[in-house]
Formats: sequence, structure tokens, C-alpha cells
Amino acid sequence: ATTLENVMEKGRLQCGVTTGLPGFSQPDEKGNWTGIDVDTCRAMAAAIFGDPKAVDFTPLTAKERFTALQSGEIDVLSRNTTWTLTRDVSLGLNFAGVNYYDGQGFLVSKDIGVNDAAELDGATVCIQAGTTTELNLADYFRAKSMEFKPIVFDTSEQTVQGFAAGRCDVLTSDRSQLAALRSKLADPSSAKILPNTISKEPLGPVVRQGDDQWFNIVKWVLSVQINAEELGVTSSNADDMLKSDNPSIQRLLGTDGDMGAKLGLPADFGYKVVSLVGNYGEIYDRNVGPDTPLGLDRGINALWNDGGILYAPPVR
Amino acid sequence: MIRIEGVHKWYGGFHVLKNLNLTVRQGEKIVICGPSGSGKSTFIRCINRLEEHQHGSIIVDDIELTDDVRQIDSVRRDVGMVFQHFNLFPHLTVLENCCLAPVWVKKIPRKEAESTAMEYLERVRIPDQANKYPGQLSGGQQQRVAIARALCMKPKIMLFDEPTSALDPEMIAEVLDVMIELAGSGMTMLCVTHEMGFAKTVADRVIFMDAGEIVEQAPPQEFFSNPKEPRAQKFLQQILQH
Amino acid sequence: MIRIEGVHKWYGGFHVLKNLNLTVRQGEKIVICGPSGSGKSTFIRCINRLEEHQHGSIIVDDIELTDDVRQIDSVRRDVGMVFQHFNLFPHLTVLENCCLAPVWVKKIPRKEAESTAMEYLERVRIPDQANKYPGQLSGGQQQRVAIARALCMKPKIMLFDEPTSALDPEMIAEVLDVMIELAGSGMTMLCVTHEMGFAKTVADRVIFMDAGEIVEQAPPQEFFSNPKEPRAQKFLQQILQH
Amino acid sequence: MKKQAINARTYGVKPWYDPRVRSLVYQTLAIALVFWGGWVLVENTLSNMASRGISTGFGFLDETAGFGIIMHLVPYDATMSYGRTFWVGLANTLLVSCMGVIAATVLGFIIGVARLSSNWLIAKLALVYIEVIRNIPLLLQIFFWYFAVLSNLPSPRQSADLGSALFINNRGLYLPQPVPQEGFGLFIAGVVLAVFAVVWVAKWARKRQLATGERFPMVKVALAILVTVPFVAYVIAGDPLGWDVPALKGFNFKGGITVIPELAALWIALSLYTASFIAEIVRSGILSVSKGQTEAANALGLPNRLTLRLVVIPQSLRVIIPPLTSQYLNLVKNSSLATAIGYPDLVAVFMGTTLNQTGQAVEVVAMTMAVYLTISLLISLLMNLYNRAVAIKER
Amino acid sequence: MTDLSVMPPKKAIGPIQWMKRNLFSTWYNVVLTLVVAYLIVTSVGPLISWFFVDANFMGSDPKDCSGAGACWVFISQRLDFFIYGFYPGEQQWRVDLMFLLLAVAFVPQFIERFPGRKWLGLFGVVGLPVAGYILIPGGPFGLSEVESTKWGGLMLTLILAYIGIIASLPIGILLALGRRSEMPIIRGLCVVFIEVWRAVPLITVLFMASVMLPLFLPEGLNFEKLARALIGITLWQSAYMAEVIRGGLQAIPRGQYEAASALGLGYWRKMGLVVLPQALKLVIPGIVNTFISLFKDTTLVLIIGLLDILGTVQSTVTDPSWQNVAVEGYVFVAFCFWVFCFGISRYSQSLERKLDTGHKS
Ligand SMILES: Nc1ncnc2c1ncn2[C@@H]1O[C@H](COP(=O)(O)OP(=O)(O)OP(=O)(O)O)[C@@H](O)[C@H]1O
Ligand SMILES: Nc1ncnc2c1ncn2[C@@H]1O[C@H](COP(=O)(O)OP(=O)(O)OP(=O)(O)O)[C@@H](O)[C@H]1O
Ligand SMILES: [Mg+2]
Ligand SMILES: [Mg+2]
Repeated sequence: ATTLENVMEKGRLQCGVTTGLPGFSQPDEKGNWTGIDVDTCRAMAAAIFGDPKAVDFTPLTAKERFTALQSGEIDVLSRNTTWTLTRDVSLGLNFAGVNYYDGQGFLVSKDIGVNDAAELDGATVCIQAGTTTELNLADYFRAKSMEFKPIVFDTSEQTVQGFAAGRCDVLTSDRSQLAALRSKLADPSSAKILPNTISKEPLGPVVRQGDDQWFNIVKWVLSVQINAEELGVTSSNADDMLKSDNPSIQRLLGTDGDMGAKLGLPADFGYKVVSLVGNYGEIYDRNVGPDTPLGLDRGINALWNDGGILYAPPVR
Repeated sequence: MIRIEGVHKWYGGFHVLKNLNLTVRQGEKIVICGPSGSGKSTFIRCINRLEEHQHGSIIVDDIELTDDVRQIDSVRRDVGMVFQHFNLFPHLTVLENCCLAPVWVKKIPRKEAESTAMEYLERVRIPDQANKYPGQLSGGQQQRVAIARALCMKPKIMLFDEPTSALDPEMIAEVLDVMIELAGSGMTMLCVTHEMGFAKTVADRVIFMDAGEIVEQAPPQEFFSNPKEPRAQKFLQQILQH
Repeated sequence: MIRIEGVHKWYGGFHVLKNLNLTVRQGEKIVICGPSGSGKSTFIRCINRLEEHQHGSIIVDDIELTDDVRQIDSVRRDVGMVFQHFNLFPHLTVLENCCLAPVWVKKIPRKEAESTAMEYLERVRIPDQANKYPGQLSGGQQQRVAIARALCMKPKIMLFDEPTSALDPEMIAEVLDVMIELAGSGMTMLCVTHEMGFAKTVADRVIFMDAGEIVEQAPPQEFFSNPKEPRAQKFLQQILQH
Repeated sequence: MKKQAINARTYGVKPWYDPRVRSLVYQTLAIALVFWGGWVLVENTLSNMASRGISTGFGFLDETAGFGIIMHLVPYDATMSYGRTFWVGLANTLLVSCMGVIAATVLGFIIGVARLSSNWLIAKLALVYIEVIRNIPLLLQIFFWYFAVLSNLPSPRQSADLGSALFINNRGLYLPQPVPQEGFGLFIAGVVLAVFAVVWVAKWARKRQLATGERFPMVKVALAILVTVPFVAYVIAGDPLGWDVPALKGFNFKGGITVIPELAALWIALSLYTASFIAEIVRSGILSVSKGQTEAANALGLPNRLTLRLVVIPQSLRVIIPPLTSQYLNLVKNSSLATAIGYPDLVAVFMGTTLNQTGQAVEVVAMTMAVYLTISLLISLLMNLYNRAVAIKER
Repeated sequence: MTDLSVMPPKKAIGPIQWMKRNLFSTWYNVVLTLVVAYLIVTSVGPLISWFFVDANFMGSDPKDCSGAGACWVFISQRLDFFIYGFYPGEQQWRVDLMFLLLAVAFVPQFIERFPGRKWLGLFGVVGLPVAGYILIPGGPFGLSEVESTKWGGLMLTLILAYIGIIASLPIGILLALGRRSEMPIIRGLCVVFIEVWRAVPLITVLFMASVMLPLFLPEGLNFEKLARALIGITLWQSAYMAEVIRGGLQAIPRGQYEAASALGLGYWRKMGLVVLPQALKLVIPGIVNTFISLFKDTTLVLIIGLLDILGTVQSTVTDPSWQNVAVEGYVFVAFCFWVFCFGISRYSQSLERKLDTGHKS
């Protein structure tokens, strides 16, 4: 059976997320999940079932995530996962797009007096197991012929705990997370983020290879969100936009053409996604934007026509 | 009732039973004696197939004991056995011990099985102990329960393997009394024992075994007063000395 | 050699030994008997301080037994003991059992200790078992090893606590023979035993204990033929009946 | 008479009522079932892996790993292969297991004996230790020793130091590393000489003891020889051993030997936890030796100390060894909790990062499990051999 | 002499003499006692003041903690989470009810002569899982459904341990019977199964169960993560259980087997009616000990991302609004486990003693 059939049969989408990373996927005290990655899954549920709540989240450590996806434990992995060639090719996975462009940075405690990553020779580095950061770190230090000592933890929580306990001088992770991780410290002002970005980290949802329909669904749900922002469709004006005579908007919301059927989804899947979950900009602002504790500017994650590199293929 | 022809048995290379032949008629009471290690227990245990014989035939109540599980089962239903060490089930009360096999093997309704059990418990004179556990009884009482348990299956034949040898002297009498009474009621019995008094009172025949062979068969008076075989003579001397 | 004066002992509130007085001369052989639970073992174990007495004094070979560890050690060196259940060390060979104490306590060179041990093993007639482990010997052999082991310390006094009561009848004779021979060599001996034959052959005095008291002391002929105390009479009757 | 052939079947037994036939059928069925189940599993796995485009085979072991590992007993850097990470992880697992087994055994014996001490305070303290430690999950204890203790250690700048050669901070324990220099051979010769001297003296002392019974203070003399001879050699050679003393460079100590806190925490937690079980085993082992043995030894005049050493402990070992074995096995298995605090053991490195980077779960997990199975079989084998050697000889 | 014949001489064991005997009997005991006493005195004082004197018990937010001692406010504030995980608040009575039933079933087991003790125990083994199956996930009887991803904390710990032990019992029995079977192949298979499971660490088993299992199974056959963790735990545990039960089977004298055969009972009846009831009773202490170790081992599910009680605490001690509460959190979990495990182990010890005497009578 195809993944879509399985999901339809279960009536729920099984989505792999982190064990807790503010802004991306994080459970609150009641166990409700929020974050960009979470909303990616909710958008898919909205597209498939018309119900953004029809998702079950499986918290996974970085180490477990690919095995869980390969084995069929989850339907889609939406866990700030970096798109790399090896992962795409030899792990039997397909990256369905990018929902956040990130880069690896460093968090250091202020009292070691380091201002640039190039001064980190001999540093002890806290890092999360099974991430590209683990590999980039090795590459970076090797390229600069510097030494480092990696302390590898299972979860980001433990990584912060280790950093807080003084086990390491530096914590390295994707820049988007550093701020969040810093906020978990007892005294956030005791640490600072170095200016360097040592890698490209395009993060996005992942599916198994061999099911193109499912791959397309994930890819296009993501594109619909970005296109919606580009076209100015938001969750609040989506109902009005149904009456819009802009053909792009009509195709997006399913009032014209049958884009949904081609994917095996309801015709109005775009409308459901935008009205129930929101467009990309809304999701960004809600989870990681300047008004959130993370306070991240759009930066390169802005639309292409707004100084960023978000450039979604058209719905046509 | 029982026909044993040319039975041989080996434990590994050790020849325990050598060419045994014996016919037991209905209602006959047979006492088997012989020195320790002569194969008495092994012989009697072959009759309800607790041990397997390797050659010859044993036919109990017209059923031949072969590898066929059904035949073994039906023979065991007809043959009751009382062990030297009672082997009561310690986790069940006396009454439950007695009802276990009738209920599960013969599928008799529990009520009925219980009333039969009470009958037999009365016959072995311990109806008042029915709800106690075996651990709470004396050795003699336990052995009587074991007899009652075997009787509850209404067997046609009873086998006894030294039923009194693990008992204190006072208790031996209790058990022997019950056995004598049982013999009086016409039950076919095979009994391994060294109790000469018992043998003289009830046995139709005494069988003397040595080194896995039946050395002598004779009515008890004849056997005890005038054994023919030198091995039997020696054995009797030892017993009498004691 | 041994002087015991007004010794009392309690187990909690239970008065086991009551005002015992006894003097043993060098070379004397004393047999202690009495009903079970009368305190014989406790008494004999007080003499080498395996039990502590709480009142009175015990003086062995001019050393008084007090809490002082050194005195206890030197008394124990002079007093050998043979237990009912042998208590051989199962992880050591017979020879090692015999050499252990001489080597570690008396600091005798191993070679010498071994040759002494072989002498005593010959005396108890099992030199050929020297390199076996206790578990490989019969009860009688084990008890003889136990005697040899005690002798290897060249004690001035030997205590025996029912040395034959855990043995089969054939083996009792073996051990008694060894003990009789030992008595003949002039060793001071205190022996708890019910073997009247032994008592009659070797004892200088028989001590009869009951309920923690020494009830009667007499030479064996006198004690066995004509006990004075009613309790002793009753006890002897029981034994003879047996 | 010759043993006769079994001829039961000639009497016309229905084969399905013959227990031999039945047992044969059951067993054939069982085997078939297991093979079928195994085949279905393999089939499913292979088809699932094929349909999901997961690569199979052990080729990945030769690929470059590309990630760093903080602690490696075998040479390793990020340019080496995934196969090498397996050995790095395995070595780390074995290291912490061996250290744990040794420490837990020593500690367990001490506490077990302390539990029987005549000193009331010591006995009670041992009891409290046992009852507290063994009733708290090991993982929790590992977390405690790692996070709670770690955060109370000073940072590298404020390291606690001992004679400015040995440093403790929240990066670990730093020890000076000996670096041999010219003339070191002489020192080595001194050590060798001392060892030979001790062996010779020991032989002589034993001979003398056999001959005269005089005891020789072997331990003290041996210690004296082992200390003085190498020391003299050392001085003569003119201080031939340089020490690579760890020094604060940048923000960390460099040089010397480092014991990382992950190793320390895991080791401490494993040892303390297992020791509490071993202590109980030791106690019951000692108590299992019958009172008659102690009494017999006392009656022979052996003082308590010798009684314990010559009579009680040798016998209690028999009782102690089998459960001790399973404690060792537990310790090895429990060392896999390393992954919770980032100690790079086999599970953390190989079944963690390597599995994640290569995605070849089946191969990696199979290799990991095979390692544990082998270790466990080896330990049982050794212990069985030992057990056979000390078994009581019976008739 | 009269006094001697009645009572032992009163050896007045005053405190001085007691100490002389039990603390200062030899020179090394003197040294040991002094050292240990010094250590205890110096460490107990600060501990007590951290735990009680300087600790903060009352309050509702981080500001109520002075920082000088333990911050128990943190525990009391997050207690719900530690006990129920994400189980919705208005449904928590269901879990409470299960706790109550658990207590009703098992607390009387500690009290001898409690009427109907056995029946309550039986309910605990058979009825409780059924009740839990209905109550906790919900569904029937108009109970709203609560997905297993929302279960957590102490409740999850208990569920894992309880189901693990109950389910592993029958499998363990079968394996033990298999290992003592006369059929060499069956025996061999059981031996291999048992030894393999006993050799591998639980976390690798959990890892396999949590992320790899679907890879082995045909497509579409899927269980929840919790169910898979339970399968892993149960199979792992059943290998240990089998060894415990085998010990019991070996202790049953051969006469019992023979007597049952002589009465005409077949293999399964012989085992079920005669041998197993005795064997299981004999190994109850062993089973209880296995349970304790399983109970402690359930904490490992934390590593595969299930939030048991240790997991909930771990995930909250990093909460930035509460600072430096890690030690309090760990102490709390340690205390919970300790109370359970110590209580049960005491129970098993008393059982052991009782069964011991029962054997001799
Ligand atoms: N399972 C067995 N394997 C090997 N040899 C056995 C076995 N059972 C019994 N034997 C041997 O077979 C011989 C006969 O044993 P059996 O128990 O029948 O003797 P017995 O006449 O009943 O003796 P006793 O009067 O001591 O009960 C003995 O030598 C015994 O050692
Ligand atoms: N450790 C102890 N604690 C309490 N009471 C004891 C202890 N040892 C022995 N007794 C009691 O002291 C009494 C004397 O015991 P002892 O062993 O000396 O008797 P005995 O004369 O040697 O008897 P037996 O002939 O049975 O060996 C008995 O009533 C016994 O129950
Ligand atoms: Mg017999
Ligand atoms: Mg006695």
C-alpha cells in the first residue's frame, strides 16, 4: 500500500519530531506540540484530512530519526534535518524541500573570552549525537588544523545541561537553536553566540524513497505555504480569497483546476492548509519570529522578492 | 489380569530385569521381596509404565503396554500405585488430592468425586482430616491418604512399593491394617514389602527376586518356613536376625 | 590437669549448666553420659571455650579460661576436639586438614608437619587416604581423620563429643578401636558417648548429667551395675532396652 | 544375554499415539516454525529495505567516518573509517567494564565483610549503603554522578590541583604522563631487577618456611625491594623520566593523561551499584559456610583472622562465584548506559553516531549484539572453568 | 547460690560497656569507629540542613526558593507532570482509580491474615490489567480516548513494569518448561532464546523495538511505540523469568511427577495441576526480585524518548524558569524508586523466610 493509503486508513499522520527544541518542535506542559516542524506536519494533516489535529508526534533523538523513518515507524520526519547528499542517497530518504535555511554556529560562555571561532583551538565542544553538526565540526577544525574534544549527547536538553554544568567551552548547533538553547541556561547572559557560521544547513521534512506520490504531497504542501505568503493569502483572509479572481490564488486554494486530485488530495487542500495552519510567514512569525522568545529575523528565510532565498515552484 | 512374559530391562548397560515371567489372576495378592537393588521397584514400576521395559510383553487387563499413549493411559487408569514416600501433592488438601485424578482424568463431576473420596477416606479411617494439607499429617496418615487417593480411581489392581518402610514403627501398623482390610475386599494387589506378618496374613504367593531375576515363587507358609533357593535362605536369615 | 569449679551457664534465661565441679587428673579417661539436652555438649565445649561460661572457673593445664584471647589460644593449642559431625575442611585434602593447624598455629615446618600427620594417619589406619578429599571418604574414615587432625597438634587433652553417633554401625567399631588404642597410650580424655562397651573398657570414671547438673560420678563397673541416683537408673534402663 | 532391539512398533501401535513419533513431529514442527519465522523476518526485512532504498552489506565499514570521538584507546581521528569506530567503541566498553568489574569486586568484598563486622557502626553503615544503592535505578545514579557532581566541580581556570601536577576540574582528572628519556633503560633494568629479587626472596622464604617453619615478613620486604631498587636506579640514571605535566593552555589543560568525567561518572556509578549486589552475595556466601567449620578451626587454635582466610573464604568462594558471574555480566550490559551521558562506548559510538550516519541499522545492531553475546559467553565460560576447578571433590 | 539457680548474673550492659563491645573492641575498631563517626557527623549535618532546615516547602514559583537548601517547591509544583505525564487533567481520576485498585490489590499482601488476601492478589494479576486496559486508554463506556503518547511519569513507569512482569510470566513458564523438556530440539531452541536475550543490554533491545521493529514486519502491521517497548521489555524479561522458574521446577521432587503420572495425568495436566503450582509458589521471592530489577530498568525507556518518571524529571530540570533544581529532581525520583523497591524487597525477604520454615514443617 502507498503511504497515503496507510495514512488515510489510520486516519492519523505519524510525524517524527525532536524531543524538544523551542521554535521547531516542543511539547508544552500539556503535551501539545508547537513549532515550525510541527506546523509542517499539521499542514499535511490539514491537506489530507482537513484536520490539523490528526497528527501523532513521535519524539525522536537525532540518532533514532532515520532508522525510525526507514523502518516505517513514522510517515514523515519533520525534525530540523539537514539535507545532505549522503542522506538523500544512501539512507534511502528523500528531502521534500526546505522549511528553514540554517547554518551552524557556536555558543560560548563569556568568561573564556573568545570572540571568534578561529580562537577555539583545543576547545571542548558539546554536541548532539548523529547530526551533521557532528561532521561539520570535525571538518571545520580539521580545515583550520585546530584540535577539539567532542562531548556527544543524545538530546539537545542533555547538551545544554552539559554546557551549563561546565563540561564544555563551546556548544555547537544550528544557529536558530543557539538562542533557544541559551535561553535554557540559568543565566543566559553568561553565554554568547559567536558570529561565525561554519556550514549550510537547509532543514526540511524527509520521507522514504520509493513513494513519489507521498514525496510530492509533502513537497507541495510546503510549496503551497510559501506560495500563499507570496500571494498574500493568510489564514484570516483565506475565506475572502476564495472569491479572488487571481488565477494563481484560485489554483492555490482549489477554486480553479484540480491540483489536489493530481496529488491524491482533496481539491481544496491548499485552502485547508492556509486557513487551518497558515502561510509560511505566519508560521515563521508564530514560532521563531521576532516576537517570540527566539526572536529570529527572517534573514535568508525571507521570500525571494523580499531579499531572501525562499523561492517556491508555482502551483500550476 | 496381569501377564508378564520374558520381560527384560536395561539401564544403559546395566541389566536390571532379567527374563521375568509372571501371571497374576484377578483378586490375587502377591508380595514381592528380595535384597536391596534386586529390581523390585523397577519391576513394579514397569507394570504401570513408570519405567519402560525393553523386551518381552506386559499385558495388564488385556491391554498390552506398548509405546501407545492411549494404552498407557487406560492401563494407568486401572492400576493404582502407592509409593514409599507417599508423594502426596503438598499444595492440595487431602480431599483435593483424592479428587484430582477422578475429576481431571475420569471427568467425574466434582461433587460426586468428593463423596467417593470421603467414602475411601472413611475406609482408611481419616475422614476428619479431609480438609487438612498433607504437611499437617503424620507419616502413617499420609500413607493412608495415598492409598485412598489411589483407590478413588477405582483401580482394578493396586501396586504398593514398600509402603511402610519410610514410617515409624507405631505407624506401620495403621497402614498395614488398612492394607489387610483392602486385601479382604478382593482387590488384586502386588506389594513390595518386607513385612512378613503382612505377607503371611494376606499373600497368595510370595515372589523372591534377586539380581533382577525371580528366584523363587511360593505360597507364604512354604516360602518362609522352607525356602528352596540358597539365596532366599540367606536373605530370610538376614531378615530374621534383624 | 582440668579443674572446674562452680561453673554456671545460661542461654538467655535458660540455665544449661548448674554448678558443675570436676577435677580431671593427667591421663584420666572420663566418659560423660546423660539424656539428650542435659548439657553434655555444652559442658565439654566450655572446656575449650567454644562456649563461654558465665560463672565459676575453668582451669585447664594451669591456665584459667577468661576473656583473654591469648589464654584461650594457648588452651586451645593444648586441647584437641573431635565433633559429632567431623567438621573436616572439605576444600583441603586429608593431609592438608591435618597440617593446617600445626603449620599456621604452631609454625612447624610443613615437611615436618606432614610427616607427623602421616604418623597419626597411620595410627588411625588410613595413611593411604592422605591425598583424598574428605568428601571422598566414608563416615568412619572421616571421623578417624578428624581424630588424627586433632592429634597432630599434640594436645595434652582430647575432648570427644559423641564421636560415633552420626556413623553407621559397621563404622562405629572402626572409630572406637582407634579411641581405645588412644586411651591405652595414656592421653587425658573426656568423651561424651553412649557406647557402654567403650565406657566399660577404658573409662576411669563415668559422669552422669541431667538437666545441667552432674548427678552421679562413679567408676564404670559401679555405675552400670549399680547406679545410685534414680535418674541414672531410669536412664540406664532406657539405654539397655534399646 | 545380548541387548535386544526395541520392537514395540511390531505390535501395531498407531504412529500418532506413539510418544516418540509425537516428539519427533513436535520438534520438526518447532524447527519448521522457527525457520519459517526467521525466513519471514529476513524476507520482510530485505524487501522492506529494498523498497525503501536502504543500502545493505558491510561495505560502509570502509567509508570515512568524519566525526570526532573524545576518547579512544586505539588510534583514531575523523579521517578514519566507520570500521575503526567499532573498535574505538568496543575498546571503550571493555575499558569501563574491566575497571568496573575490578572496583565493584574490591568494594563489594569490603562492604560484604563489613556487613558482618563486629563493629556495630561499620556493620550498620554497610547495611545502609546496600539498601540505599541497590534500590535506586542505575541510570539515575549515572545522571547523578555526572550532572550533579560535575556542576559542582571547578572550571579549568579554578582547577583544584595536587602538587601542581594533578588537576581536577569539570573537564576531568588530569594526570602527568611519564615520558621516558635517556637513561630510562637503566630504570627499567632496576625495576626488572627488583621484580626478580622479590621472586627470588619469595622462593627462598618459602623454602626456609618449609624447612624450619619460620615465617618471613614477605610483604614488607617485597615492598621495600620494589621501592628502593628502582629508586636507586632512577637516581643513578640521573632522573631519566620526564613528566608531561598537564598545563593550562588556552581554556583547557593540555598534555598528560586525562580521565574524562563521563568515564569517571560511569565507572563510579557502575562500581557502586554493582558493589551493593556483590556485597550481599559475599555476605551470604560467608554465612553459608557452616558454623561447624568455624568451630573446628577455633578448636584447632586458629585465630579468627586465619579461620576466615584459610577455612571460611575458600569455601564461601564456591557459593559466591556463580552469582558473582551474573553480576559481572550485568555490569558489562549496564555499561551500555554510557550513551545517556555521552561516554563513547560501543552503543554510543557505533550503534549511535555510526548507525545514524550510515543508516545501516540492521548490520550495526547485529554487530553490536554479537559483541555482547560474545563477551557474555566468554565470561560464563571462564567462570565455569573456575567453578570446575574449585568444586568440592565428592565420591 | 539461690540466685544462681534461677537467673543469670545480671551483667549490667550499660551504654559504656555496649560501646566497648560493639564499637571499640580492638585498636583497629577504635580507629575505624572514630573515622566513620567523624565522616557521618560532618556529612549528616549539612545534608539535614539542605534537605529540611534550609529547604523551601511552601510556595508556588521559583521566587519562593531561597537557594540555600533544597527547593521542594519545584517538586510540588510539577508533581502532576511527574505522576501523570501529559495525561489530561480532567481525566486524571482514571489514573488515580488505577492507583487505588493497585493499592487495594497489593497492600493487603503485606498483611498476614487479611481476609480474602489471595483473591485480591488474583484480582491484581488478572483483573487489574483488564481494568487498566479499559480505564487508561479510554474508549469504551464513553470514556474519552487518551493516546499513549500522552501517558507519562510514574504512571507510565508502573504500567511498563506491571505489564512487563505479568506478560513475561506465562512466556517464562513456557520457556522454562521447554528448557526442561526431553525433546532436544525444543530444549535447544529455548536455551538459545534465553541465553541470547539475557546477553544483550536492555537499551539495545529497546532501540530495536522502538525504531527497527517495523522494518522486520510486513508492511502495514504496526503497533504503537509504547506497545513495541512493552514487547521488547516482555521478551527480555521472560528470559530472566524462565531462569527463575526453572529453579522452582528443579526443586520439585521426582516423586511428584511420578505420582501424577501414576494417576494417569497427561503432561499438561501434570504440569498445570501438580508441578507448576508448587514450583511457582517456591519461586515467588525470585519473581518479586525480578520485578524489582525490571521496575528499576524501566527508566531506560527514557533513552528511546518515552517519558517515564525519570524522563519527566529530566525534561523539567532544564526548564529555564527553575534554576538548579536538578538535584532536587533526581532526589525525588530516587526517593520514589527507593520506597517502592525497598518495600517490595522487604516483602520478598519476609516471604523467603516464611517459605523457608514452611518447607521444613
Ligand atoms: N534411573 C536409573 N538409572 C540407572 N540405574 C538405576 C536407575 N534406577 C535404579 N537403578 C538401579 O537398578 C537396580 C534396581 O533398582 P530398584 O530400585 O528396582 O531396586 P529395589 O529392589 O527396589 O531396591 P530397594 O529395596 O533398595 O528399593 C539398582 O541397582 C539401582 O541402582
Ligand atoms: N545456642 C543455644 N541457644 C539456646 N539454647 C541452646 C543453645 N545450644 C543448646 N541449647 C540448649 O541447651 C540444652 C543443652 O544442650 P546440649 O547440646 O549441651 O545437650 P546435650 O546433652 O549435648 O544433648 P544431645 O545428647 O542431644 O547432644 C538443650 O536444651 C539445648 O536446647
Ligand atoms: Mg525400591
Ligand atoms: Mg550434644
